[in-house]
Amino acid sequence: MASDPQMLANQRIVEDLASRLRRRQVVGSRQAALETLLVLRQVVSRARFSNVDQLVDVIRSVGRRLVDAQPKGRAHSFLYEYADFNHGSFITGTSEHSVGNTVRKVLHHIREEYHTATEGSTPAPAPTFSIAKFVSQGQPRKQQTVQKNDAAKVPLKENDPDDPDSFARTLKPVLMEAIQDVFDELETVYDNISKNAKDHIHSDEIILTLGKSKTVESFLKAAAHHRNYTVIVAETAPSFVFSSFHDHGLTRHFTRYGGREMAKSLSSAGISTFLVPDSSIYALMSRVNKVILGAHAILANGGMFATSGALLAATAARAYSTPVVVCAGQFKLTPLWNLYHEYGALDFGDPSSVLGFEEGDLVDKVDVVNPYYDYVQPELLDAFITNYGDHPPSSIYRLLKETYDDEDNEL
Amino acid sequence: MSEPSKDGPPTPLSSSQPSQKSMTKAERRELQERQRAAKAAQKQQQGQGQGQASSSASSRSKAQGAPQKKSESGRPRASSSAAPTSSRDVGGAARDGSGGIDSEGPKTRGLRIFSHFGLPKTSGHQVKGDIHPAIIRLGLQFSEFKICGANARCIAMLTAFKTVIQDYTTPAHNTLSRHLMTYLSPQISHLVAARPMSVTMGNAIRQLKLEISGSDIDLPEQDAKDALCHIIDNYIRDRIIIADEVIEDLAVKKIKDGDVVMTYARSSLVEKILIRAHALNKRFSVIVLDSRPLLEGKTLLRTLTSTTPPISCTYALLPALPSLIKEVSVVLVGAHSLHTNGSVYSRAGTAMVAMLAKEHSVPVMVCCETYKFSESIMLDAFGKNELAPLKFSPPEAPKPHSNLEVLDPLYDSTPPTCITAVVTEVGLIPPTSISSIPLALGKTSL
Amino acid sequence: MSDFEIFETYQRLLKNEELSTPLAAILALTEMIEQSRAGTMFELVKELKDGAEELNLKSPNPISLNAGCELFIEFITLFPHPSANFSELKTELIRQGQQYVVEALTYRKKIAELAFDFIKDDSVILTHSYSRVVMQTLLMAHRRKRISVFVTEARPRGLGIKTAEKLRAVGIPCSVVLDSAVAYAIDKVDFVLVGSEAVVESGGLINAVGSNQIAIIAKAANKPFYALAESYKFHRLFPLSQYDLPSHNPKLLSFTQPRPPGMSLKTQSNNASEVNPHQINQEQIAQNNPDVDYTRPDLISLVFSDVGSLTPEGVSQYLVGMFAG
Amino acid sequence: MAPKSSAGKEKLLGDEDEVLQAVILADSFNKRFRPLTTRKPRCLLPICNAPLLDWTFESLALAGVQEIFVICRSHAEQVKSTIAESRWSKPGSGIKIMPIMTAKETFSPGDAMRDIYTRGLVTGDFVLVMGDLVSNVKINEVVKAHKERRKTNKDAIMTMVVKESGSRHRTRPTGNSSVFVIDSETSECLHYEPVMGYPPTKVAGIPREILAEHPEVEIRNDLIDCSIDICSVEVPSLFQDNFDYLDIRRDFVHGVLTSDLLMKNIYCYVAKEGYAARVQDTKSYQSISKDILSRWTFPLVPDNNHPAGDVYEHRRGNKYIAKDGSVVLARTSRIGNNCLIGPSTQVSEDVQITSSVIGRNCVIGSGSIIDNSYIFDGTIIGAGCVVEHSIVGAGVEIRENSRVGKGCLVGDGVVIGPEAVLERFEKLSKKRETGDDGEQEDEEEDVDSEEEEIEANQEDSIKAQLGSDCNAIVWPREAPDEDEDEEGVENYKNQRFLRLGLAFSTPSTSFFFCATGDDASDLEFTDEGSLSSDEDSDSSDEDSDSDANFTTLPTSSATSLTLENSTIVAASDAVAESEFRAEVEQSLERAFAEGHSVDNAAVELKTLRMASNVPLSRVRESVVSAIVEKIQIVEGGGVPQRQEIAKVINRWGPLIDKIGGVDAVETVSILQTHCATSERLPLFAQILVALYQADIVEEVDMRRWHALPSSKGAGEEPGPRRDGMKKCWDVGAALLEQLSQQESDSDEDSEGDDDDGDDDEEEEDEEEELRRGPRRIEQLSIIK
Repeated sequence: MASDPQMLANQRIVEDLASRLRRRQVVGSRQAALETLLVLRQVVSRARFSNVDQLVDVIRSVGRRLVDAQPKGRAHSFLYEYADFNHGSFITGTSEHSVGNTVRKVLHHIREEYHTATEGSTPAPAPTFSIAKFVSQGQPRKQQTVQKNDAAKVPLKENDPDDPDSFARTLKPVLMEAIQDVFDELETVYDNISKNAKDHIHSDEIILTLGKSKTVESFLKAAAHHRNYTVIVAETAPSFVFSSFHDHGLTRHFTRYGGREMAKSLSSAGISTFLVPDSSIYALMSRVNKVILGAHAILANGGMFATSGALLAATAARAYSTPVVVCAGQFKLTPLWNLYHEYGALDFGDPSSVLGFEEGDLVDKVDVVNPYYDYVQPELLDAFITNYGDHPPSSIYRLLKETYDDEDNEL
Repeated sequence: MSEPSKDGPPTPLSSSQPSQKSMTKAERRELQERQRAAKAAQKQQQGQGQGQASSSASSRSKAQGAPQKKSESGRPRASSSAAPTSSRDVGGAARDGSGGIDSEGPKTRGLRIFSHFGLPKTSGHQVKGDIHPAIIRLGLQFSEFKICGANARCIAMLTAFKTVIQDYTTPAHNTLSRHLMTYLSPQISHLVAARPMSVTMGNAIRQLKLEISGSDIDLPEQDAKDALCHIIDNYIRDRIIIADEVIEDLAVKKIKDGDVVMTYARSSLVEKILIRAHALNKRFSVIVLDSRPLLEGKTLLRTLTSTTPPISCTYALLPALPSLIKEVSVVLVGAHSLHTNGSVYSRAGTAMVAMLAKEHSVPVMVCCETYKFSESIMLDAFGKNELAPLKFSPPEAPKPHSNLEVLDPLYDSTPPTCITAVVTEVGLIPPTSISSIPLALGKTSL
Repeated sequence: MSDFEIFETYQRLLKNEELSTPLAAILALTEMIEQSRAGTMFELVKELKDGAEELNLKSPNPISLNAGCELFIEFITLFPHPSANFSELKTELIRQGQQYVVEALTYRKKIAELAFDFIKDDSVILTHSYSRVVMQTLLMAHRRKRISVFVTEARPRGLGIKTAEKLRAVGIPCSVVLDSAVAYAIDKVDFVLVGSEAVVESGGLINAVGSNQIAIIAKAANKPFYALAESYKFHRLFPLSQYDLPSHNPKLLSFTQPRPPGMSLKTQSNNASEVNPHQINQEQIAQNNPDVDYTRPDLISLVFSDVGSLTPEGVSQYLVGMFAG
Repeated sequence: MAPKSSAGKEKLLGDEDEVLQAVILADSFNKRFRPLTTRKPRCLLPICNAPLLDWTFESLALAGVQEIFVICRSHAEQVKSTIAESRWSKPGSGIKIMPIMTAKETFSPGDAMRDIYTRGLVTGDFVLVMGDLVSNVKINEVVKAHKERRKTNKDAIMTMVVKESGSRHRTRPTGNSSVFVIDSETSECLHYEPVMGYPPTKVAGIPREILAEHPEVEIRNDLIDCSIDICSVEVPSLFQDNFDYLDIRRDFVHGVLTSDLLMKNIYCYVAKEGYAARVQDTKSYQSISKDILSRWTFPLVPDNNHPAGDVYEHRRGNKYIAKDGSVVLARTSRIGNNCLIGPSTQVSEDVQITSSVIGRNCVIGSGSIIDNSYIFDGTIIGAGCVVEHSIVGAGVEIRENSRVGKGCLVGDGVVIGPEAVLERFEKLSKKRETGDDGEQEDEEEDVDSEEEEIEANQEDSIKAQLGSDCNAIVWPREAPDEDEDEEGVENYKNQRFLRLGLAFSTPSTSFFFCATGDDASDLEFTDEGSLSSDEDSDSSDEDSDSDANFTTLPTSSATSLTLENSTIVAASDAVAESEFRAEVEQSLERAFAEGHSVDNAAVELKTLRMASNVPLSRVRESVVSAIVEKIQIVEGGGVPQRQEIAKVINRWGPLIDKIGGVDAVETVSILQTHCATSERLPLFAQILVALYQADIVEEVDMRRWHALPSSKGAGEEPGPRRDGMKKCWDVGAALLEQLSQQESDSDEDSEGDDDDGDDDEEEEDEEEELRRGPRRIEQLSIIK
């Protein structure tokens, strides 16, 4: 297999992305998603398969490799035998969840395309019916699930021995389209999120936001076209902000206080902006009408990972019962739970942005903690504004079911 | 509360002004100034060609023109502080300026909300009336944040007053008990101009007034002065020094082996408590949380780690709090002042620490001498707050311009619900019952 | 069919440690089908319903058992039956039933696998009463992680002690907590893990009495509260309150009238046996108290089931899918 | 690789137009890690459970390097094979790694560089790092900067990456740090001064010209030298040209900066972001492990991007536990903060592990205590053992109830105990079975011979301590003799500062600036001396406390102008100087004895001067004095004496001018000062005459000399010395009298005039140490 130059090529590009993920050279969930998609596209275009399962396996293996690149993405290996029953339970301080999500999404699309393609061509085999299935039919989108499972069981017409590639040939163009769709979604995500910003922000409102989230940024700017309002930006130390993605993060300039970047860009867009230190969030909250946050990943229970500081803001907001709104593209939907319900991310950065390396004597005596993300429980959130409509935290679960296939939750 | 800065060089000029009225006056001044600045900005509207910089610049000159006119004095400054100060004024003016830019609605309103924070203090502000050199020095130390923290400021002030009193001579046809206060008031207002008065100072001053007015007319002047100084000494000793010791004893009892103590920023009192606990070889570790603008935590960190053996410390910025709170066994924080409704006015950020601690049912102990009690109700820290001077905002932070304003509030108020106990020299008490302590109300004479 | 005694069958089946009540019920029903002489689907379903009813009446705590019956009967009614001869259909149904039970026996393992990830090394777990699936989960966790367990005594039946003994046997550090001491212990606990009698449509949980208060305490201390439930315990039921449970009857928590001392001890009230009217003994209390209570969904962090780890919303979605769908 | 794929790669990688090359010197060229490195090259020692080399690779990969040459010498085969097996040689690693086996007789980085040159490995600017680098600095940005600079200035041959750290940073090599003098604007490195723990470097000398030429300089003692150098192609060739360059810093950099011939400049890049440090000794091994565990190297941390590819779970308090679930932690075991536990390691009951690293497949017996120690793979530690501040090699077995004291190094495969007791700083290695001699690589012969000799002199007394079934040999506490004469960093005493187990801020690097060279300074000197002597008793704990009393060299960021001045005033390195004197004398001795030609002697002196950076005047001093001393004092003086003098002067006089730069005036004053104190005082006149006759000294010079105030002994405190000076001066006066009588008055005047003219420029050089200070300060204050 590996001898095949195509495979080798695939392996290489996958490895390349993997190592760049591991080195944190791919920056921002969207960026990661895009790159993953690029890789998948090439993989699919090169892959040789004679039935859908082979293809799925190829893609899964790629996905697994990429997710593995971020070690925290995986839990103990011996669980995987149950993957298909396992509706996702691992979390993760993985640097980028969007990688896994993208793969899942693509898999989902591929299956759909496959089914539409095979509609009629292969008579849907008689549905075997058992109580177990009956139970699991409780899930939405059962029809596909059923068919697919069977498809998996009965040997497919396509893989006929004399011309194994025929299947691939017929299916590939469709698949490419499918991937392209995902691509387009990512391309347009910001616009779609901000398209009805004006319905969420009203004149004279005071909005509090944290750090630098591209999504929130575009959202607020969009709102500014129709509304006159004020934004308070908390600096959110020491959050990283990668203001340039050039040569794939190799040169990454980060400022230690994301909020500053945000404030600059918002004010330059003509929004009256106040930059405040994190410490003053509580003091100012009593005057804030709405807290708008970006998400790093939206979790299956409707909670989310967001830049550290989000939890403080959200809790403070609750103290003044100020609504908390989250702007995030659906590629951030992650069919995973926050294990341990523990402190937000298990992802900790380097201390240098908290306590300078040059503070020589302190460095040796003091432990420095610098988490990237907070875990924000669903109870603290009021709404998610996504590129496909607005959702309450409670319906995220269903959303996930619709977006991904259950057996992909564990790649 | 905050007398806006009408600045010039610290060259003694003579136009005294009672502190009592300063409040209202301050506001009137600001109002005028805002209108002036707004006009300036509108002028900019016409000649919009050249960008923000010039606009804010000129509006700055206007804004500062105002105070100058009021206080006829040149502009040379203590060069050290000049740079930050002036640029800060830009902010101040620009804030109003942008108010002008679109006079209709939100921005002006958004701005007006914060306007009462008052223009930030500029250092080396103008001296009105004959101010005692000791006070002038103190004023500088205050405005430069050389002396910072409720206790430190109060003690510094009282000691300064001692010298003032000693150097004071009652004019003819006047009695010390009557005149001394009128002599002190400009001194006080000078300090207030340097930096808004802390509750502690207020209380101390009230006591002092009481004593002065109460001082015996027949007493020979020198004796009377000595008496006052003695009283001041006692005040410092009883209400602060001793009080602190008592509080240390009480608080240390609550730190047990294996505890993880979390504190925020730096309170002199908390620092002492931790050191003491360490001296009693309690095996505990400390988590120091910190945040801009002042980043006082690092100072604390140094003190704690310079002990032998160093106290094991963890250092993190405020946003990391959720990751740490789980393992904390007690939160110790200091306070700036304590209010009738039990809310604690303290370094900005304290409220959130307390809030999250409550979430995770971690006890929160506020260490605070009774003389920090203020007989007012504080609902949120928004109404009454103070801004850190711009010199504390790091170089890489964006410079304020018409749309962007940088606010560094110094305080916030923690609602009583988030506070488990207040450790005072009269014992551990729930925050709400502070008002029932006679000592706090200053019922007892010094 | 009168010769077939479903309840006995049920009892017999329950002898098997592994078999939980819903499964036992399902098996019982399958046997019933074998016995049944019903000629049409309609009759069959009718018989089964009766059988279920009988079980329901005879067994002390029918809730989970109902869940089983409900599932099976619903399944049968929904079962697509081409008008082939009926006996074939019956055998098919029987096969289905038995097959499912066999399959269902693996569910605990799956659930344990799921829950395993949520148990971090060195964690302290509070569990309530005795539950097979909880046991299995803990045992599995113990193999890889250092866990310690608090078990509530779970009056009146005191099953907590059984749990404690079993855990000690395999060397899991474990201590029994009075039901009344949960609030005291909760701060030491990392999360709560309970089994279930049934999971209802609201996403709420029905479990041995005490679960509710534990959940409330956990919420107050904001510790996660996890419930483990095999999917056959999903029960189409929407209790509005504790007293809306089928298990509730007016006798529970009734106030015994204080009688003037002089009056004769002979009354047919439930404390007949007692010598001194004012003395109260355990079983008397037990009788006067419920066996199960209902835990509101908003108190539950997650429900682990063989179909995945679900939010309470998720559970109700399944139920709706099954019965309303 | 398939062309298509490479295309795809291009797209993804977004490569820079040219490939970025790196050269790794994978050999330590020293023995600091013996005996751990007897059977394994240092670069393969694990740190945080991954071979150093892998960390280095990853660091480079992080910086976008695409082609790496690994220069390996000792155990080259091992290195080669490991690289071959590593994931780096798999497709998709995106990096090309080529091991280069260099000759066995490559004994220094310098040689390695020459080798690079001869092989012509590098094509363009390349990154030069050591095989023990751990870094997350974005080197590619440094390279950019370097290239930019090259565009304008062809002579910018090298950029050194240095990392700002406190002067007391744990990661700062105590015994082997350096002072950088950097131009604030251009960040050109103007001067480099190595700093040693022993003999303790007390003063840093900065050539005055630097301050003259550069308005603003930073003199920094707070920089960690990451030894990441961006070199341009010339660099290797430079090594080729100067055969005597051994160390890259002490010789090459120093050489390039000081040499007046090759006009090259070297720049510094003070890394603000990122982390970089070298595991160059056991001490930095410890501190870097700590830095890794406390995530300074992020994203290069065990739980995210572990070079060996293991997956670790990161827990609060920076505890890293292998994640594959193979680790067995007994319930009662206590893992402290900053610990790393490798896969399938077992930790039994009641074990306490604090800030240590445990390798793979280790077993820690119940009740043992592991503190600040680093235990490699597959080691078994019995019950009730105590291991502190030590490094324990792979496959070691420490039987129960043994105790390993601070700073011990236990080589691979050693077995000690039970009840073994290791003193502090003990070094053990495994007895060699006769069997493995065969597969010993030949290049290790020296090693083996050394081992043998060590084995030979094992006292049984020690062996007794090591427990019954011990297979170890104990290395001598005092370094073998040959190390003694290793001057510089490698000397044994200095090594002690580079050892694990020392409290990290030893006062050895304490500096002070003598205020304008008065006696106070000497006081300080002795003071320092006493200190360093008390260090000789390895009392690490005391050290840490005692350092309070010493001022460390301030960083120029904090340095006020006056301080900088005082630095220059301090510009005389007592130690180096005395050493140098001694050497000059020796070499001259030889020259005299073996009757070298003057030229040869001169060459020898030149090189000496190059080696230890001393001003020309020093050399002259020593030469003159040496020659003077050479002259035998003939009883009764008179003719025979004069002949004697003439003989010596004629034979050796020319040497004075051959040592580089003729400066007769100085010669005379030196002669004077020398005679003033030596018993050859009476000979002064005659020697002077002899010099005059040998045309080494012209009359003019003598006049100039005579005109000097200092010659009169001005500024000398009264005493024999002063009297001597005076005498000489009088003699000189007399001499001049005679000469002048033979001269016409007119031209004398004229000369007199231009003398005065010249005086001003030359005075600088002629000034004595003591008078320098104030004068320079003036000068500097003018500049500022």
